[in-house]
Amino acid sequence: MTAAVDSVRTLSLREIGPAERGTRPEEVVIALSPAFGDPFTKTIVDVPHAEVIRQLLAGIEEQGGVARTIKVYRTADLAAIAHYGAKLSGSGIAVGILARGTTVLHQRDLARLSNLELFPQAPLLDAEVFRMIGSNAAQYAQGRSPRPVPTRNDQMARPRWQAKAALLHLKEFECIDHARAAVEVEPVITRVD
Amino acid sequence: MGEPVRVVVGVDVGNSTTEACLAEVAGDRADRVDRLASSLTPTTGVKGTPANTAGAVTAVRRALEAAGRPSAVPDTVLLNEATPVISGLAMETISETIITESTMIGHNPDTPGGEGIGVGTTVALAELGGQDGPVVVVVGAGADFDDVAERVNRAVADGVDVTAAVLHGDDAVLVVNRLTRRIPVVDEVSAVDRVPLGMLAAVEVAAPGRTIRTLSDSYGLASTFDLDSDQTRQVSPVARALAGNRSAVVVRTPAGDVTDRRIPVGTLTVTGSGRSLDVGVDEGAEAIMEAIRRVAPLTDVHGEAGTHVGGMLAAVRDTMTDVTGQPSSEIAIRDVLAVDTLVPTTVQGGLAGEVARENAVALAAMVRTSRSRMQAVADEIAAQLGCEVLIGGVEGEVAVRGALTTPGTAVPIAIVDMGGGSTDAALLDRDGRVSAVHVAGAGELVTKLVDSELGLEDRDAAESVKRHPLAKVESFFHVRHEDGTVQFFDAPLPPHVFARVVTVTPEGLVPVPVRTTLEAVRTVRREAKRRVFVVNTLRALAQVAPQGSLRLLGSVVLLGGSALDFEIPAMVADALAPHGVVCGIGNVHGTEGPRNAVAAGLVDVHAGLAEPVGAP
Amino acid sequence: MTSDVTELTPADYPLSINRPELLHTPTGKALADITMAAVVSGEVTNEDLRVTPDTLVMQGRIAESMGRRQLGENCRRAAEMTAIPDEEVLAMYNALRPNASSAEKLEEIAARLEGTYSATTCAALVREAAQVYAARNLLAEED
Amino acid sequence: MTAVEPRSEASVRASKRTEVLENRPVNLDGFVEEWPEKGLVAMESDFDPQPSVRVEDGRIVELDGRTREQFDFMDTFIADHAIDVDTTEAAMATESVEIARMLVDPRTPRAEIVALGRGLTPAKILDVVKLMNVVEIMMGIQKTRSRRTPANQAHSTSAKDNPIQVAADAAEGAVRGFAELETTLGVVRYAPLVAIGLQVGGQVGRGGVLTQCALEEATELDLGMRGITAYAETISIYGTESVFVDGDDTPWSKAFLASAYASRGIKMRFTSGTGSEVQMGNAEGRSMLYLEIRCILMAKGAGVQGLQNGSISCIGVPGAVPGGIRAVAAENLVASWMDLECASGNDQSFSHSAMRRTSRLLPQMLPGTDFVCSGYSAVPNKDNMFAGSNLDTEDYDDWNTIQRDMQVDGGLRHVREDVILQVRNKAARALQAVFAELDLPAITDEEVEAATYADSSDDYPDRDVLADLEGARSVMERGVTGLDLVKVLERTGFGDVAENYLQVLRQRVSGDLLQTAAIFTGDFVPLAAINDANDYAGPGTGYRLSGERWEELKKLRHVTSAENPEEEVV
Repeated sequence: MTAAVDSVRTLSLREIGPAERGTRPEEVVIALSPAFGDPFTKTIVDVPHAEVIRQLLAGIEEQGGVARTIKVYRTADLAAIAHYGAKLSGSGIAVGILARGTTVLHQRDLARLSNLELFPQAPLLDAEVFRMIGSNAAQYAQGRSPRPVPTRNDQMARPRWQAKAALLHLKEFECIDHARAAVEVEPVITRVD
Repeated sequence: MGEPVRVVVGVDVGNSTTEACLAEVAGDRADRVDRLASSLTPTTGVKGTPANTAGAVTAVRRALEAAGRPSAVPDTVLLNEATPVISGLAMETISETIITESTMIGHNPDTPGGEGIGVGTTVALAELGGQDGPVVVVVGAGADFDDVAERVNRAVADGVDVTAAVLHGDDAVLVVNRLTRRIPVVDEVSAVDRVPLGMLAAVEVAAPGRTIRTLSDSYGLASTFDLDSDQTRQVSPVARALAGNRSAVVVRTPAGDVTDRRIPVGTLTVTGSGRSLDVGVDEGAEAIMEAIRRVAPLTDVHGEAGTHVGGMLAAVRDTMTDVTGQPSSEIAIRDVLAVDTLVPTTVQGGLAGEVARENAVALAAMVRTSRSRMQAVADEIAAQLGCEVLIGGVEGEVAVRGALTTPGTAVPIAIVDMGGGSTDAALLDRDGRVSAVHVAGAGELVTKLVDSELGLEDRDAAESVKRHPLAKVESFFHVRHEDGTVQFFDAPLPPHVFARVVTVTPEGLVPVPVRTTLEAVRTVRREAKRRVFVVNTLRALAQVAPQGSLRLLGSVVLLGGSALDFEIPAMVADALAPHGVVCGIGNVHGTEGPRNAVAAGLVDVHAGLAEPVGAP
Repeated sequence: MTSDVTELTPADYPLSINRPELLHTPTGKALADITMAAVVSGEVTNEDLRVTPDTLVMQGRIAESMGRRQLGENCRRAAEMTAIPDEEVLAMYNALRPNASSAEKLEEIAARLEGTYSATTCAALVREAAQVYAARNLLAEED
Repeated sequence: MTAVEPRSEASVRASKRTEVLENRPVNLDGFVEEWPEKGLVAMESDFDPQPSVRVEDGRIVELDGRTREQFDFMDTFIADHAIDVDTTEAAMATESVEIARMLVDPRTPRAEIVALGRGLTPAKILDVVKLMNVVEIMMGIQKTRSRRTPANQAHSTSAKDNPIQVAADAAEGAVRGFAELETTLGVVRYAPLVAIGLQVGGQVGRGGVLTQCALEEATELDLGMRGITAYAETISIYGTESVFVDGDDTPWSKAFLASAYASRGIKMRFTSGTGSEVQMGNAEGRSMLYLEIRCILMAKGAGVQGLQNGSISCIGVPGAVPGGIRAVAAENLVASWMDLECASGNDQSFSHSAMRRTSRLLPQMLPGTDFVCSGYSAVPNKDNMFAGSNLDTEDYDDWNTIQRDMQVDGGLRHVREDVILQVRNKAARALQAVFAELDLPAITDEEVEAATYADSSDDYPDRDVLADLEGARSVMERGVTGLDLVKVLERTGFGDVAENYLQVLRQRVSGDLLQTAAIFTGDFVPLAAINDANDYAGPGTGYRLSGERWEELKKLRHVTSAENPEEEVV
């Protein structure tokens, strides 16, 4: 499926094979939720998924890091997705992300419900924040000590976005496929202008 | 057997804490003192003022409660003759770097791209294409890294000689990774729109872990820009300012300049021994301390009116006026400690938020007065507790008596009490004479130095660095302490400390908000303590030592809260060792540690166990 | 427990005003003994500021007289729990969380409630939970 | 796919009027289409079960279409604890429309409809309230709320966890009329100091105010047992088994916890609300209100005296679907009807539109509830650590005016500036004395001055946070109790505050606050749904705003004097 018409880039996820444990000690795993990229194409505030991935990868690359991307089908629980990614990550660091944009930085030794940095308010995440998240993930993976991405807060996000978030959450849950194991994917970003 | 037993409480009102020692004293001969309990509570108000009453009463009550006699009324409360000591702190930046006409960008972005040096004419990205000579591309805000790379690649393919680039965003690595030709790229230049276009510019990026070699050298600049000897002399400040950077941009403009100047921040007039000397604060700590030595003993200090230094000294005087009711003209500043420091400061005229470590001087000043209002405190305590209250000896003198109960000590004995605002020393010599001194500068100054040198701008964080040892969290299950030992944990550490330099506090690990290494933080902390506590200990002891010679001191006992610090006692002991001085932490009556020396000393003096000293 | 006040009615509420003579502290003081003077002198301690099982039973009876059967039962369980130390109450609560305890563990708690604290109503609640947890797969995995 | 289309882009020319409307705050709110299959629906869904009940051998064996073997743990708990087995078959046989009319009809006494309610299943209760429009729901609340006198509850928190701010705002809140004050933290370790600030400040404002600090269960209970707080509220329950388990609890663990609180003499209520299950993605295809009715019956079955409901932190979900705010009013009705104390929401940021905020409030404010807001922000919303409330300090004068316009008692009153300054100052000074006596980091005179005149946390000098946290730790370590605070207050010359505080602690011995909807009057008379039971029976009965209280509520900040129109009434 391609991105919406107002997007300048589209994302397709080319399946490479089963998701396996990585060996490179500095790698970051980006773990995507069942509906990320397909069937959904943008976050709750219309940031295209192509841009989300491109900025995460750019943040990792800018810090000299390397990334692998996996897609998870058996759960739509963000903590579980990210923790699963962290277990597969050579460095133990993973970025977990839901289709609606909610993101978490996880580490394999942490309890599932804990995290390194959590970005629970998807409506406040834009391209710039995703770049910083990628950059921090790479720095954690290299054993450096980045400044946490400044968290934003908006008390009025509740009346505006709470119900849409619930709706997207339900849709994401519908995409869960218990029979399908996680796969490693190559994000292919194409410009359409 | 039939001797009357009296309940006596010694109370020591200190700058920050009030301590009490509760004892039963038997008989007139007073050959038996039974110490029952001690207590510690924050001092209320400025030491030596009636506001101390509340804290003193609390301390007495606490001691009574601790002894299991909450409703007992003591027979006698003994108060120390607390001299008010007020201290003030100021910090003045005395150098600054100014860039005019955007000639230089010398900041250190985390991740510049490429390597080497590129020289060419500055051209905006939108204008790129068709240029003849070598060009340096200037990219403004909002440009996407893919677009930038594509555009540069196209220009290079069309034959434009692109030699380097300067970017607004944090995209250098991303752009370089996408270029067909490898060029040096400097990024995170926040005011990139002020880079002059159409001028000759040079961009240099060093390999990771290295620093630039060409633009940070006067002759390197001369070769790059083809300068004659006069011009080379003019650009030498540019080279100096860029030294130590991993990346830099220099643009040659007709009037561009970088200057490094001293900021006049006022003069101090120090008075003593019948003469006065003026010293400029911008001359640095060494010059100030030298001036003070030359007029010793110091009788007063004034700061130039209308300067920060003048304001600070006036404020200290005003506080003392409020406290004692003495007119400000009668209040003299009795000591000053000046310390050189470096403060990270944003360069004026810079284009990328460049930061230079500028010189600064930190000053601690201290006022004391002979006019104590302890009688008022004594009267109020007597009214509230319904008992007799006596004012005892001067604290330095009594403290020596208390310190002398530390097992293994003997006369002559000196004490050092390092507090928050001042460092106090006293000596008891073989003839039973006591001399005491207060000098300016203690814990608060250390906190301030740590705060500014680490660029924390967070007093709480600085305080934590000062008080606690450091560690680096290396994984969720282990930390490496600053002494190199590794500690493992069974349960994972909290995520907010992961990969961070932390202080090890009784509350757990607390992250230090810096990006430097543990070693750098440790060096700053120890240097700050050395420049204040060690320097002051030596300075104060020299003032009480016979003939000013530390060798004649014999033994030194450290008292007060700072004596409980994890490293200060060792640092002080190391500094005193070359003078043949035995230095150790007080252990009053063998049980109280460095606390309670004055309170216990008051009781002992009162009971006649010790001869009152310094009494008329 | 209390047996002489079976006939409490809504008119007895609030007990602190209408029936203070029925109230006492765990150390046997009357409500009127809790005065500022007694606090200051140290006669009244924290131990005095707790509710007794008798009082809880009385409040439960009043609730039941208003038709609030379940609130009455809660008061009865609470009366039994007054004897259990704070930490143990919290530990028992944690053991009742889903997937936290095996059937054996829950039975152990029920037995302790019954045996050590004579807390039969509480024990019944725990046993009931154990049954439901078994049926709904909410017992801890056996090690 | 539904509802993920971007907002209409201005690609075609729009009218000026459309522009005006586009810019109205209400269009910043989010609205979604219903999706009943997944439970994204307020209260009218074909996927909710049909009412049914069957009793065998004194035991309910079928509930709303499921047999005992098919029960999940909510069904089991409700069948075994909440529903009256003796009356259920008869009650269930009553036509829903008949029950709905009884709820509205003033001639049916409250006792009768409450008794009938004891035998109803969740689906039957839903069936009844589905028949009622919002005015009828308000009629029902007016009759079924348990306490006769309405009251209100406040949030008193600080963005900087500043205990002095919490104390000053608690004192002002108390003097303005709140019966309960609630706080929570940004930095959890600050809890002991902030809870002390809340308690001391609350007792300065007036007598009889109860306080609580929302924390995880163990610490919340600990502070309660020490007498630093007086009640507890944040004990969350959920309407489906899977979400309940995700919250790491079961009906049995929560019932046990309810008894634990009562065993220490501490007032407690549960919390639930429409939308939480669908928000967590596990509504099991049921409507929000059906699931909330299950929560209400679970709470009743546990024997807890009351419930905070009205969607609470999930208000954005029912607020976005059709009929959602009607469903929220209906859940308050059901809680009241089930004879529980109801703290009725209105406690979370709800809308960008002032009109919508007010209309969401009226179904609770006009009929009156046990607590109209289960958290009116007594600090500016930016200081509200519960993430903002539907009403905050800016709305005080509006609230007072609405009370006066409608002649309705919403639990607050206008207070003269000098009185407010005086209680704020006294609260800060009392806390200053407490901190000094307990060797906590000193509160300066400058901070007391700031507290007297402040609006938000920005108006206070910054505290030494590390020193405060160290102090907070020592409060817990030293085992400081409410009684210690009473002694300190007495010793430092705040005898009246000490006396108020001691009265609150003293009530633990009597257990009077454990009864349904119990609060204190200003003279420490417990007022519960026993001695102040709701006796509404139509016009002219029940609570009427009259007499001294009505005179009090006639006062506003600016009212022109009739006697001398050149002056204002003071």
